[in-house]
Amino acid sequence: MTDTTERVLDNAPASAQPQTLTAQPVTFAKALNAALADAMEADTSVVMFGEDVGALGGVFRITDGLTARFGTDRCFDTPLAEAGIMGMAVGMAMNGMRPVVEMQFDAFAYPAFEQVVSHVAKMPNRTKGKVKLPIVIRIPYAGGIGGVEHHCDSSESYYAHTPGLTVLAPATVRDAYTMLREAIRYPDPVVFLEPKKLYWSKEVLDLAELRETFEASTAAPSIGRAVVARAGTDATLVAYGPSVPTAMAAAAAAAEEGRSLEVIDVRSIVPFDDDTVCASVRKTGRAVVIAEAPGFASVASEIVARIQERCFHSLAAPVRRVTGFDVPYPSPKLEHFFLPSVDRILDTVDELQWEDQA
Amino acid sequence: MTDTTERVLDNAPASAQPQTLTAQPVTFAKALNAALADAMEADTSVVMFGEDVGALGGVFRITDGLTARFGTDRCFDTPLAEAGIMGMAVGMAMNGMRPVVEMQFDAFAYPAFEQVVSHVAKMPNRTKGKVKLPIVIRIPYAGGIGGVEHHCDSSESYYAHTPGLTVLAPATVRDAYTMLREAIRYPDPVVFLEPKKLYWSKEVLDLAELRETFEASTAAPSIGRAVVARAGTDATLVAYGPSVPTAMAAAAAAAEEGRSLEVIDVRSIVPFDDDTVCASVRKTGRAVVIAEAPGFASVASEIVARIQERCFHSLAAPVRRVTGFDVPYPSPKLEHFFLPSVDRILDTVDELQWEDQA
Amino acid sequence: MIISIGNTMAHGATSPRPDLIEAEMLPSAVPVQLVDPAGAHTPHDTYQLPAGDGLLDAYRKLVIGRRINDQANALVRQGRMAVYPSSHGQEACQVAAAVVIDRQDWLFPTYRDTVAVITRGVDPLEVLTLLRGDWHSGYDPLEHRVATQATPLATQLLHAVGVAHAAKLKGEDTVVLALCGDGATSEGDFHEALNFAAVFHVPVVFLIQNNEYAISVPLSSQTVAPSLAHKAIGYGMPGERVDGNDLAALLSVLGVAVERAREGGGPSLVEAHTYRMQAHTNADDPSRYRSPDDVEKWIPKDPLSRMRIYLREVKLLDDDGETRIAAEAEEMAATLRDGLNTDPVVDPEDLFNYVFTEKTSQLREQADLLRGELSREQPSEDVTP
Amino acid sequence: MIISIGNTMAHGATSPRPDLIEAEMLPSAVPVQLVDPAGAHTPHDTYQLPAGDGLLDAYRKLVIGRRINDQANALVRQGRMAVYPSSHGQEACQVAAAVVIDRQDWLFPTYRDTVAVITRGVDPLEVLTLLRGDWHSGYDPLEHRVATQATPLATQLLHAVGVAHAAKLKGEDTVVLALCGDGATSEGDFHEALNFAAVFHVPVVFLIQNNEYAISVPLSSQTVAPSLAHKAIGYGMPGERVDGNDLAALLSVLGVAVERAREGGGPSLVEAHTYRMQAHTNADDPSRYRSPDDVEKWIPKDPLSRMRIYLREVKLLDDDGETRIAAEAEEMAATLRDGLNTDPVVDPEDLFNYVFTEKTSQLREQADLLRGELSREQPSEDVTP
Ligand SMILES: Cc1ncc(C[n+]2csc(CCOP(=O)(O)OP(=O)(O)O)c2C)c(N)n1
Ligand SMILES: Cc1ncc(C[n+]2csc(CCOP(=O)(O)OP(=O)(O)O)c2C)c(N)n1
Ligand SMILES: [Mg+2]
Ligand SMILES: [Mg+2]
Repeated sequence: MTDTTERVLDNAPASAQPQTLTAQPVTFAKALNAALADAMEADTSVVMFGEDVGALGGVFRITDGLTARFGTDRCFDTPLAEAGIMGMAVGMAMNGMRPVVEMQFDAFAYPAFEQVVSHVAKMPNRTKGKVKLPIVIRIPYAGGIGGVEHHCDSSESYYAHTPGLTVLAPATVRDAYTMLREAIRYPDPVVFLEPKKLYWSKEVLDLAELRETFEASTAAPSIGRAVVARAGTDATLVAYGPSVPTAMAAAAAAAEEGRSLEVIDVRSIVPFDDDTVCASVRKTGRAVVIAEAPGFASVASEIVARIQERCFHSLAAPVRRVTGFDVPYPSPKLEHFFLPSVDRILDTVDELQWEDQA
Repeated sequence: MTDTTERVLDNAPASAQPQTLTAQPVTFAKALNAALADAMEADTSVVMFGEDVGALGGVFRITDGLTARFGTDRCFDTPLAEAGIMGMAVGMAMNGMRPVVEMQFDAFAYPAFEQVVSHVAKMPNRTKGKVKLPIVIRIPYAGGIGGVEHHCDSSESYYAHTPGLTVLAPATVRDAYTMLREAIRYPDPVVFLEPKKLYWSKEVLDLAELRETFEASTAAPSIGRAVVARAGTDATLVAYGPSVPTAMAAAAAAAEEGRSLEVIDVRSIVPFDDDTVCASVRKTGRAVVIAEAPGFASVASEIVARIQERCFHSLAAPVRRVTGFDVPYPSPKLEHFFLPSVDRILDTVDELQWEDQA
Repeated sequence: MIISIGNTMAHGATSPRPDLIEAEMLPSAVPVQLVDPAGAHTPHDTYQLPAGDGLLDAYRKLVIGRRINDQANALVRQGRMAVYPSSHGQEACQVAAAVVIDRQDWLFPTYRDTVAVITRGVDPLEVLTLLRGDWHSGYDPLEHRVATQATPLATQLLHAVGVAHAAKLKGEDTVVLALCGDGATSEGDFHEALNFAAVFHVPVVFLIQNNEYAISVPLSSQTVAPSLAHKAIGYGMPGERVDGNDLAALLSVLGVAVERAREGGGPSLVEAHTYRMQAHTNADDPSRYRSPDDVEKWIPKDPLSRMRIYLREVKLLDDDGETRIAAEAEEMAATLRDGLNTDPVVDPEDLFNYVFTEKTSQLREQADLLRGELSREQPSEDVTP
Repeated sequence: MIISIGNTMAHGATSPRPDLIEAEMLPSAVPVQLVDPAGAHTPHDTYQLPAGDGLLDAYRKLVIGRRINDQANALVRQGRMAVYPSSHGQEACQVAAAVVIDRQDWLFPTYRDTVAVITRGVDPLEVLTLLRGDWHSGYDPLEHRVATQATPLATQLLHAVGVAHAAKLKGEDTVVLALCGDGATSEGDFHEALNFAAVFHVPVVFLIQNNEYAISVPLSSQTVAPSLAHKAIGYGMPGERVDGNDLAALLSVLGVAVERAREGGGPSLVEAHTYRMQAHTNADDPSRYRSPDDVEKWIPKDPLSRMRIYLREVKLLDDDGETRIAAEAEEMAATLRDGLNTDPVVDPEDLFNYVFTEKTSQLREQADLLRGELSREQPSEDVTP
């Protein structure tokens, strides 16, 4: 396989980027869009395809303008078939391209499950690394948007459980940009989970500067690295993707009540950053893991299991979870009962045995 | 929906069963075959279909003789398409049948994933119980048989994570019979995992007696109920399916070294029997969870998480896992390095901090 | 297309008259039409005009169907529904699908087939439960023999085959009419459903509403086949194409297909050529992918106007009749408005009530947790940031 | 089947000459044959016999292919391989698939296409790595432009389309030949692959080896289409059927299809009618589902014997030539025996080395665990009960 990094540095005329030059409010969606455009500009082997990603720019407009700018060879609509999209991506990657595919919603990636599990995840291993699959599978992810059935699933656990897949879930606008670019430059297949409800969240950012910083380095600083999103001392909230802002809000509310919560933004579900999570829990002695997916046999289960395996003697209370219930994702009028909420997190924190044991 | 139980009792002429009448060595495979035959005899709405289940009797011969005995309307081959099989099962269940389908191997159930997750699991909930789906999805499951790629996956975590699916994994010949019959009589969809490497294991049993006992009662005593497969006092081994015999062997070996291990056979992954597992761990204070699937975000993670949530103050050491590594299932020559082994279990038990802490 | 097709198809190398088999299964050269856009009857060799009273009744339903679409669109704009995929312009397909089948038959609709489901006789408010957002489906599929409206594309076609196969095994006199869009034909499940239907020789009529778009993707990016109906021969079933804005032709072609299925002639595939006149849903912005001109071309082909002209021409419809039908349509609109302007009462406990027949201990605990929260306080409206 | 097909297909209602388009895409009435089972040349309107030297060379490969099958079967019986899906009787398809493509082209084989992969020039022992059981694939797909042998049915057809589409975007002169079985045509991925190939107009030739069985399931339970090649028109590509035991016809029909693809004429579908003479794999018991009589009927149609007779008839082959070819086949058999009678050296650390380009900390820990175990003791042979 060609050296991507080199290619990236060779072909990136920064001036060609029709993009903001100073810090300004940028949405999560715009950051992803810019990341795609910059990646396609930097490396001609990057191609983007899926359902409605061309003229429409995707149902969430993440691919807006890419076809106009890069042509239909570089960003194009496919027939309506997810296994088809995924299988074609495998073949294109085998023949030197770096496909970025969009699954329209979580639940509509399921028809591609066999391709993802039996091929995308296994091909590099099967060929002892002779065939690499630098594919990025973008999935608008999770709920909280009032979507009808099948439009709000959280599917990270299926992918995280599958060896061979790198699974990322950004929670900030900055990470949306940087992590998507890392994912595209990465040599292995990445499932890139984009929290739908954060698409319209904003941060003040200079996208051009972000691009330059990213392109000046060859590292993948986010893959395998969690971050401390808020420092605290009394307990640790571990969250990722759509649950990070909820955790941050809970920490802010707890602070008003005099309790100092540390928030870890996992970002990279696979590989998982045990060090950052354990350092925090060893310090605080208490942890709550937060995720939107049903809790049973989930990524949240894994995080709980890992913490207790590794930080057992630091724990003052069992590690607790606030997750979606073990029920199908509810209809719009019911989803707020289902989603991890600030109150539910605070209740759970309250239960972490703060009093001396009898 | 009609009352199954009633139907079962109405139509079951016990004498019509061409089957063993006294206790004799019975294989796991034969017990499953007998369960299917008895269920089809007892309830004419039970139909069995899949790939090669007709004349061939299934690649593992679990459906041997069913077409000859019940005709091609009751047990039949389909075209080679797993989503097709699963989707057709949904429709047949909607129209009053109780389909039992065979997925030829774990990995070949993946093409049906969308049907399973988006329909089988959700239809009863979506219709507020107006449409029940009494479907049994039989999956020859897990490894240890020297199978080539794609023939040895352990897929229970995908299903267990999906709300709406009941997930069973028998480990004994007796349970193979009884649990399959329970599954077929159950009103909800069941993923029934048959450990491939146990197909040829034997127990001395009277199948006719088993049938009579089952048909005399309307209960589902295994669904949601774990069993203590071996009593012990020092630590608890929690296992299911193919890992149960390994756990039993480990407990036997430990006994020789003077350590008394209790073995819990989970049997029913969903619903999960917290009571039995927690009672054991509260008694022993130590636990190791054993499963063949890669450990990350798995059923094993869930069991660890649940135990530490519920038995935290009884635990003398962190709950540990012995699972498959987080790698694709290996080729035949390498699988014994991957599979949970007696030695690896005993090593892990040894690490459960038996000495006083410094 | 020859109407009666034998049960067993000759196979592979040994098929004696492949040309005959091909002639039986390939669709007609142009879509079947019986009433042209100007409202004139265009006679056809194979297909006859349906009887006048049936046609008039179907026209009545067409007018009501249009009103349902318009009213539902308005209710979405007013925020009374989460989403509405309109079938404006496709009402002839919707009505025909609902009326060509009998009470003992089944209908398998998609998210776009609200009008078909209501025309079939399901309570409109129960139908709109899904799109209003209070539950994933509001009616009893078994009572009405109407499946839940399917969102995952083409998946319902397999359910339709299953229902039909069960009916066949049980000796029921049941035909299943299964709907999908042009885009959905690209999915693997479409292929598997048609093949299963053909191999098991079950009474299913597959009706593709080819409205030329799958959200933004035009038919030309979906397939380069001569027509979607040309897929039928690859499964060994007859394929036919019909003007999807011609109610009379739809009733006739679908009627023949349903009749064939009922008589044991097996499945068939019908492609209806129509057009999605409005946005994919209210969330869509069609200006990004098609010009108003494209849409305008289809206005003269509207299914209502041509049928109205024809019926007036042949004196089946007069001013009185029109007034009566219009009133009925208004009544339906009022029902929708009244029903949807009332806030639905939802019970949070329902989250746990139907996942399994009996709650697991896990779900009991989770229900307790939620009940505890709710008893401590009214849930805040804005629980997520 | 007319050989040159334009890039753009007329669509739907407006297609001007559907009859012509249909004629272009429907397969010939009977499978193309150029040499009959008795070894006589049977002239054909459209397809010509390949040149003599090419035919002789292909025959040589046919004989070697048969020897590979026989030797591999023996090695399985001796326990030197985990499993072997024999292509005995299908060697003409195997050889034709490998020789009609050029070095810059790609082959996408299934588990049954070991002979095709070896014929393509991949090291036989590397090929058998998979079936011996020491790793999931033994050769470098990129070096040989031969994909890994696919087990999940029909999935590889989409990979083939992807490779072809990338080639097209990159302006490469590459044709992709993708293999699958008759059973695999029922899978959704088959449908999606053919449709993608047609819509993107990529240079893929799909070759179905219709050997009449999918394990135990006969073709008649798989499809009731007039032929599998009749599926092509539903995607808008030409379909053709060929005698799959006639090496000459295969070379000619596939040659035309590959040429069309190479010249920008897009994908096509070829169905080769052949027969699985042996069990599905060594693990199978065909007596449960077919009688020896059925198999016997195919013995006279053997691909080797007819080609041998023909080549001797036209004096391209004599005793000398036969001896030389037999010796070559024996040499191949010896290579297989020698290679497989040596136990492979496997490295347990390889479990962790290729999951990702760089080991995660999780995998490092797990590798450490295993390394620790192995350093403490030789792993017991019997680790599971
Ligand atoms: C499996 C799956 N993939 C994607 C979607 C998202 N989606 C909803 S409707 C639609 C377009 C469907 O087009 P078509 O089948 O032509 O039906 P139409 O909307 O035109 O009625 C898409 C892509 C889905 N619902 N299911
Ligand atoms: C998705 C999937 N389902 C099931 C299987 C199990 N299986 C292996 S080979 C086979 C039969 C395939 O038949 P066919 O496509 O005709 O190929 P042949 O074996 O005859 O060469 C089956 C069912 C599989 N490999 N993949
Ligand atoms: Mg459409
Ligand atoms: Mg076959």
